[in-house]
Amino acid sequence: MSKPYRLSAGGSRIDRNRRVSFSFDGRQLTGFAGDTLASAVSAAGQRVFGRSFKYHRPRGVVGLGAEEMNALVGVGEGARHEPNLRATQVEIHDGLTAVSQNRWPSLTFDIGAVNNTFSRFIPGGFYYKTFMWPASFWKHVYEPFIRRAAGLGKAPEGRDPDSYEQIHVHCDVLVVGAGVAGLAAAEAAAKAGARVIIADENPVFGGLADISGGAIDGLAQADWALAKARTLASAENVHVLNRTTVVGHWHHNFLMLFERVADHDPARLRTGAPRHRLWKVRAHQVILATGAIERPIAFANNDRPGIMLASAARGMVERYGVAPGASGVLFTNNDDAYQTALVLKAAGVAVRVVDSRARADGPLPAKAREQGIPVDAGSVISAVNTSFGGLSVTDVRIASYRKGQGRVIKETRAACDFVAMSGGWNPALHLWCHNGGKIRFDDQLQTYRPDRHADRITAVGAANGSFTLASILEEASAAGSRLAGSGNVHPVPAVMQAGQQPMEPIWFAPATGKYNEGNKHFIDFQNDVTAADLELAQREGYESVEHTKRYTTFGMATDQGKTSNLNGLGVLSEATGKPIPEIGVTTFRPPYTPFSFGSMAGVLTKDLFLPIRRTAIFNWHTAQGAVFEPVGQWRRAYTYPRAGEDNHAAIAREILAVRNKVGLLDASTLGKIEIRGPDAAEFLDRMYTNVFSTLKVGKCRYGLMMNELGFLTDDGVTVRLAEDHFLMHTTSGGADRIAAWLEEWLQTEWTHYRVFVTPVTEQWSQFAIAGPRARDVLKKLAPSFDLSNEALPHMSFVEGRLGACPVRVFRISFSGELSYEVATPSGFGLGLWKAIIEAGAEFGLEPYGTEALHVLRAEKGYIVVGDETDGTTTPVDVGLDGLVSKKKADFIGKRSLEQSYLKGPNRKQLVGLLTEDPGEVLPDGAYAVRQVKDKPPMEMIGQVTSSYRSPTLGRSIAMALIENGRARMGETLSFPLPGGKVVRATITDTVFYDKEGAKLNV
Amino acid sequence: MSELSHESPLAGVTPPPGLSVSLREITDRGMIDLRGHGSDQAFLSAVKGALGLDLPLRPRTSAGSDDLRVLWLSMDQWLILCPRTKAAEILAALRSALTGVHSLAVDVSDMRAVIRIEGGGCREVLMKGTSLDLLDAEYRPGCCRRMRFAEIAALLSVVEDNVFDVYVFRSYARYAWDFVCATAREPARVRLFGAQDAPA
Amino acid sequence: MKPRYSLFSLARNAMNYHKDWERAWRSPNPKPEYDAVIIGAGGHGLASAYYLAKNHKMTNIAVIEKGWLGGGNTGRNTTIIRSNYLQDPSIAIYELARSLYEDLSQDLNYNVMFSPRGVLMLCQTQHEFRAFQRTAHANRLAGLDCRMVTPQEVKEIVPIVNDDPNCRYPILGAYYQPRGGTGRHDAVAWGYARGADAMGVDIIQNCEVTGIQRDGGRVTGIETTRGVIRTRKIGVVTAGHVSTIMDMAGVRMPIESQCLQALVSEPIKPVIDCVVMANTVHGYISQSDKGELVIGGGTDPYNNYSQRGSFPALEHTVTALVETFPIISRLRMLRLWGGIVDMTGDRSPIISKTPVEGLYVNCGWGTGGFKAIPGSGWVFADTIANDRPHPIAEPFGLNRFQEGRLIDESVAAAVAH
Amino acid sequence: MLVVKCPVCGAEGDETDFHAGGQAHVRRPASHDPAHVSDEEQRDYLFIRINPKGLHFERWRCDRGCGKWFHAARDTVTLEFKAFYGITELPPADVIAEAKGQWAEYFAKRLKAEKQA
Ligand SMILES: Cc1cc2nc3c(=O)[nH]c(=O)nc-3n(C[C@H](O)[C@H](O)[C@H](O)COP(=O)(O)OP(=O)(O)OC[C@H]3O[C@@H](n4cnc5c(N)ncnc54)[C@H](O)[C@@H]3O)c2cc1C
Ligand SMILES: NC(=O)c1ccc[n+]([C@@H]2O[C@H](COP(=O)([O-])OP(=O)(O)OC[C@H]3O[C@@H](n4cnc5c(N)ncnc54)[C@H](O)[C@@H]3O)[C@@H](O)[C@H]2O)c1
Ligand SMILES: Cc1cc2nc3c(=O)[nH]c(=O)nc-3n(C[C@H](O)[C@H](O)[C@H](O)COP(=O)(O)O)c2cc1C
Ligand SMILES: [Zn+2]
Repeated sequence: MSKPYRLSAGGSRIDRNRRVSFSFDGRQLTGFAGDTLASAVSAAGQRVFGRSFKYHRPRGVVGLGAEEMNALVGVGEGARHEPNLRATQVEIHDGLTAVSQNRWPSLTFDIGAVNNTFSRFIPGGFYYKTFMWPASFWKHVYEPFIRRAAGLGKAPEGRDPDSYEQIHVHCDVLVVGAGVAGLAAAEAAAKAGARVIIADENPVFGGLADISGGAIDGLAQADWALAKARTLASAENVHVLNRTTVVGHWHHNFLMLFERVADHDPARLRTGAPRHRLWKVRAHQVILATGAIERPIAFANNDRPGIMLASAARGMVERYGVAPGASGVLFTNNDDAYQTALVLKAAGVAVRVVDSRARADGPLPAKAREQGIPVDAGSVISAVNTSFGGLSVTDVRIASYRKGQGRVIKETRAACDFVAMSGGWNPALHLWCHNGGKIRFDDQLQTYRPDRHADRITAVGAANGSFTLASILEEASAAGSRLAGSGNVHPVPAVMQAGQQPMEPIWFAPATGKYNEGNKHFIDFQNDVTAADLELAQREGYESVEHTKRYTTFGMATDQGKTSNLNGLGVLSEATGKPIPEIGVTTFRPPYTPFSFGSMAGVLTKDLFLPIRRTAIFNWHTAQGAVFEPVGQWRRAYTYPRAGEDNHAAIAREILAVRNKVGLLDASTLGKIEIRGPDAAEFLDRMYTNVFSTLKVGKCRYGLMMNELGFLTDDGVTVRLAEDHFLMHTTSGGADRIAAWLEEWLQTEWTHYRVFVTPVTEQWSQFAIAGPRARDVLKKLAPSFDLSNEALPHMSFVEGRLGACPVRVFRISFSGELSYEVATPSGFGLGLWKAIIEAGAEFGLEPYGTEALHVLRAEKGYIVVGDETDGTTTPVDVGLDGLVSKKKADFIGKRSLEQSYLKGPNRKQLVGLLTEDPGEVLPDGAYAVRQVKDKPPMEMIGQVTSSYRSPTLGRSIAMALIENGRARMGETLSFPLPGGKVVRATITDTVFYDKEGAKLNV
Repeated sequence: MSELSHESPLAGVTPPPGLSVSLREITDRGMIDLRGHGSDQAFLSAVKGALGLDLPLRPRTSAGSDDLRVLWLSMDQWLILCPRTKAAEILAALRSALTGVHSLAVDVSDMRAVIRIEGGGCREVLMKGTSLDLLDAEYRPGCCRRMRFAEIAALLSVVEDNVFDVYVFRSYARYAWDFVCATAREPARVRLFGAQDAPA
Repeated sequence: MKPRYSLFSLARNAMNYHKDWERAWRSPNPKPEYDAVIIGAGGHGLASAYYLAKNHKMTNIAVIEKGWLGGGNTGRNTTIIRSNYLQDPSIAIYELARSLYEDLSQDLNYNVMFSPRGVLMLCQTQHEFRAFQRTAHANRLAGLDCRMVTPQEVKEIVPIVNDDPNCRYPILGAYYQPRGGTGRHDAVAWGYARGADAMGVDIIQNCEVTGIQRDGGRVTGIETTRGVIRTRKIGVVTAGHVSTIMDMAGVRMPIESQCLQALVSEPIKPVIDCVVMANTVHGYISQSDKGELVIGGGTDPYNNYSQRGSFPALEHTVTALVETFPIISRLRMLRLWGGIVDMTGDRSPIISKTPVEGLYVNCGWGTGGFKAIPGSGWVFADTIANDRPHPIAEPFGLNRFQEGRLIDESVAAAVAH
Repeated sequence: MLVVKCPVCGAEGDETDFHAGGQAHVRRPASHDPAHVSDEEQRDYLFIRINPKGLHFERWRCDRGCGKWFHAARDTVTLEFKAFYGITELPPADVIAEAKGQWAEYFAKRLKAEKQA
């Protein structure tokens, strides 16, 4: 059934001396270096590349490049598999493995093809009308079936072994597309001195130059293009990028370029080159020279394998030396496509032309006739016949046609094994429209062209609807010079090209049979949307083109309607009697063609995915086998289990060490901010809820911060270093936020305050030495200052040295024990840390982690912002009314505390909880209910905010926010847990340990 | 405590083989964060008295010599670079000169890591992490500016034509280092503009 | 009454090459006066009209739409449906909506493809884990069918998830609502439109409201690009454009309009059979019945009416998802788009009477209102018909901003999609 | 992807190097008259925002440059910036002249107040 189609000569892209072996669906094949998968497989005589989305019809290659919608394949194996690639863009290399998609069990025999038989019952939008009974069947029967049938290719298996990256570049002029228009524009811009980037999605520059005839400056178009590509590549101010698709255009001339660095070259990939690179380009000016895309013609069964675009047929022959078949019919409505007939003829392939125009007598048709090519003007293809299963074309019917004619009158049969079609050309407007460019309908070209754009972007060449070489080169050169800021227009090269007669649109070719019923005129091939589907959507009231699109899925396939959009509008126009511009267009959205998620992640995966912040002690923690906990971007030691110990045991041990001996905590992550200026104290009075202007030099004070809504956002200890100088501590998570917050108020509201703020968090390593023996440990380190309770009482501060190490010591406590926080410049951090460990050994010092810290503070009833508070909690709610100044006229959040709901009745208030069973630990977040019922719903009156097993007290403790909690001391609450268990707990004070604070002042 | 060991943020970290640029940590740099108003003559002359040089007032510039360089950070903020051993002395001099002048000077020598990147192509390597146009003439030696680098904040200083220092907060040092190592791999080398092979 | 859709009607029409299908909705000209007018034919507006007609027998009403019905955020969202919110008022409205979704196809005789495939909200930090635990307790006591699941169960439900315990944000567990899921967004709008139209509601497309007429403190009509329409009840349901409409009535709103984007991959065979939300890293993902991965993230941080967003927010999302589902690295983005979402000060919706008599507003659904459509329409219709807030709507009144009675869901570390 | 330009230090760059800070010219009532702020005033301050389709005035911070806050005038439909100006300043007169609706009212009131003062 298949025969080889490689021609004995020709093929500008291939190197016949370099054979390449690859496989397709397990079949070993050889092609030549330079072949695409499409050309190499076609050369081997294979027509069918895949099955369509809905009807599972066999499909072959239609296009030449990015517009391909049928021949989608999966390439590579296992974790390197990539689905849905266009065979027309896959460059073959030795060892490449490709598979067809959406077929089972095989390409030629596919069970899903029954859908085609039933296609009459499943028109556009059918699923909205059925699959509703019984209701549960949707989830369990219908939907799984639909999902399995849909979906095209398969996902890879496993983690991607390849790498990706990104780069930012700025340029004066970005030229998109390196056809003759792009090359001419880039050259003119470069000559004018601009920094130019020119990118093209293809491996080779030149666009369609090589298959478009004509000459420039006495050279064949392709040779001219090659010469220009060389000049540009060697220029100092130009960067050329091939295999690079400009995928999107965003505000302010930001564009994204998707470079396939090594897909085509496994050897390069093996060296470690990134597979893809995403270029983020900020261009002062953009020149769109993206060319045009040929459109198919809607005739019955126009989707059969072997039916392709005229440009694709001639590209096959000229670029790859592959004949699309043994004999073909060219169906056109324009002169340009006659070049395909001429090329085929020259390659020895029999061809005849069917032209829907009443007359075809321009120079190209004339030449065709001269060459003996039969031309049927005023005709259309009215039927396509195939071999069994629709796998290949056997013949077509040709019917006479007059413009607007709805049904077939006279037919003849023509044997052929392929069809080339051309319904005219559509400028590639995608990038023009991504960012709001306006377009207008051109009656002569019967297509949309660029109109106005708010950004600095200009379309030239075929992208601008200019199809003659003279006009392309003229506007491209002019744009290049002008946009590079040069007054001199670069000389426009001289051209030679055959003239062309105007095309005539044909949106729907009448077919054999009554009213064309049952015939499929495909508009969107990949999604199996036919002209009848579009008409049905209209009849059912889905009139807006956007409704039609969504109801039928027309234009929503992986080609995003590159070949179908305009044909669809043509059909809609004929169905409604409205001119095309009144139909409207759907929105063009990025990307131009799909690009990899891997490239969007770039190198930011694995260890580089979101930074991890490390304290100076990080490696020590790791070496000790610490379990880590993420706190913001920090990794903090959670606990240090010893051999044979689980986390619980380790945490209990650490807590008891602090309570009975001494512990050491890496608290370096705490935010630290220096604040200085004559108005510093007053400024702090505004930022904190409590008063700081009364703080004595050398003393520390705990402060609360609210946001303007009156909710707690941060807390910490601030020390007054001098009359006009403070050092503020914030929570670890709040450090950057609070520093920015202070700056913001200074810069935007209280601009008259003379205050400077400098965050110094990372300058300091800071450790808490806590426990009854803390002073002993410090003493051993030879402090340069007096450590006695009198000289350095609770909530005071001293600066000096521990041995040789410069330190700041804060006598503050978050554990309720005698405690010093010692800060030293981070470079000394590890040294000091080790010294403390060493000095502490004889006192039983143990490092403790964040979980022990949390239990210790809970035993003391200290809140953690973010645990006891949740963004809707006020200082009053957590019982810290005492820290909300009544005297200060204004501070942040003060006014909101007056809002009725915030001071209303029934606020949830922070209380302690003791479970009836001391061994029972309430789950975090458990809710108390007003009344326990057999089943939900039950009315909730508050929730547990922190809950721990306290090794100190030998029982569980918890804190909770409970409706009117403070008025309910002694009341017992019920917490219904999953599985029906109800835990009962009694409301108490929040301080469970050392209520008098005796341990602090020793 | 016996002796005073000081450890830099990237102590023990070495660049992997096969990089297209050379990479090292600079560890002996003292840094002082200075705040004051660029419009305050008293401030400016006090600083000049203490440092012996004029603060750079133009955005994104620096002043001074190898030994003592001041980087502009904002209209009211500078970063003074000096040998680490001199930082305390300079800070003391500054503070005493600035007595009575609204200002804030803090020793931040241990707050940041400094990564030096040098060699042809180092601009391209950096441009994989920042959206700044490092090919612009502004980025000549002496220029400095804050930037977003990969996912973090950084300070960039152009030392010589192909020599850049990247300052990042200490806790991010490893991340920044690893990021540069990932983007500076030889097989990923990019050379922007200039002669290339023609896309044949 | 319209002919019903069924397998039988499909077969019968197939015989005739589908030439005889009825229109799903009419394309009427506006009448000079209606008993009530809904502005905005998104899901919420259409559902409101449907329930006004169905539950309150108000059929002389119109829905006015400046473009094509369903073309706003209803036509561009990632279709996540769930009700496992933290705060009581939120649970009430979202669960009402979710339960209505269960039978919506049958009620509307239009397959909206409600697919309760389960919603999995990953816990990737201890903090998030604790927050979801709290939500789980609250939801259980409110009667929702939700539960915490272990990392092993996560792996069973979504085999492609990155279960490396040493990855940057290892999965510590997840909060799971098995009867959450997705729906076919367009079909929800179309089904309500068809249902409302069948009861006589006029849906007037391509008709932009340009003014609101008042007589003293009450509304008397609207001005549109197709003329003046008299009415004494107006429901404003215009999402991202609510500020502009309410300005016309002199009511200032606690709303900012921002761009939220979403994207789809190329279609592939099924790989993920539930909705996964990874809030720590700001990404969520599901797979549509057609096979595309549907992906969304956070909003751009500034006001925007252009339906086109910037790239960083999306890129951040995709990076996070590549890390969470490594196999997607080699899949490709097919299309991205933006919608203009209406963000309130506390990120919860507004369903409210207003200081102007006869003027009602339903907005502020922001990044998460698709799931609420049936419930919101239900209670808003009731509010309009009876001129007093439906009990479920009551907490969502405008007065809450004055009283400080915010409904802040962000406290549960959950985002509101 | 907006290009933002800081009027303080002149740095120009990607929106990711800046921080968007919401509507400009929001007056904090408590700073002026802490004792007499009505519930409505407080609500307006905290929640009510001018949300125009068209010319808008907003706050930005030069996050990765000089760290300063500043003002910008931007069209929310075209996303074009019309002006950048200081954090304590009013927009240039020609931009004020383009303001519509609530913004026009706001500037009219403010200019009048400034004239009287
Ligand atoms: C990208 C994205 C993802 C989302 N993901 C989810 C999700 O997963 N789950 C979820 O629950 N929600 C999600 N949402 C939110 C959800 O889409 C919205 O909350 C919901 O669709 C809002 O519906 P609506 O009917 O209020 O508004 P819309 O659907 O926007 O309808 C408002 C209508 O008002 C019309 N209108 C505006 N001005 C006028 C005028 N002057 N005259 C007449 N008509 C006018 C508009 O044209 C529009 O049709 C997402 C949103 C977006 C943008
Ligand atoms: N007379 C006609 O009807 C007619 C019709 C079609 C083509 N032509 C011929 O077509 C050519 C038109 O020249 P041209 O330069 O305007 O167009 P072109 O089609 O030759 O070149 C455009 C190039 O841009 C590339 N491209 C498109 N979108 C891109 C993107 N987003 N990113 C990267 N690359 C992208 C294309 O792959 C192509 O290589 C001439 O050679 C002309 O003779 C003539
Ligand atoms: C859940 C969902 C799935 C989608 N799937 C596809 C798709 O498969 N192909 C496609 O082209 N667009 C798809 N879209 C995007 C739409 O084409 C469109 O971009 C979106 O509805 C916004 O409209 P607009 O781009 O016209 O502004 C999908 C949208 C949604 C909400
Ligand atoms: Zn600046």
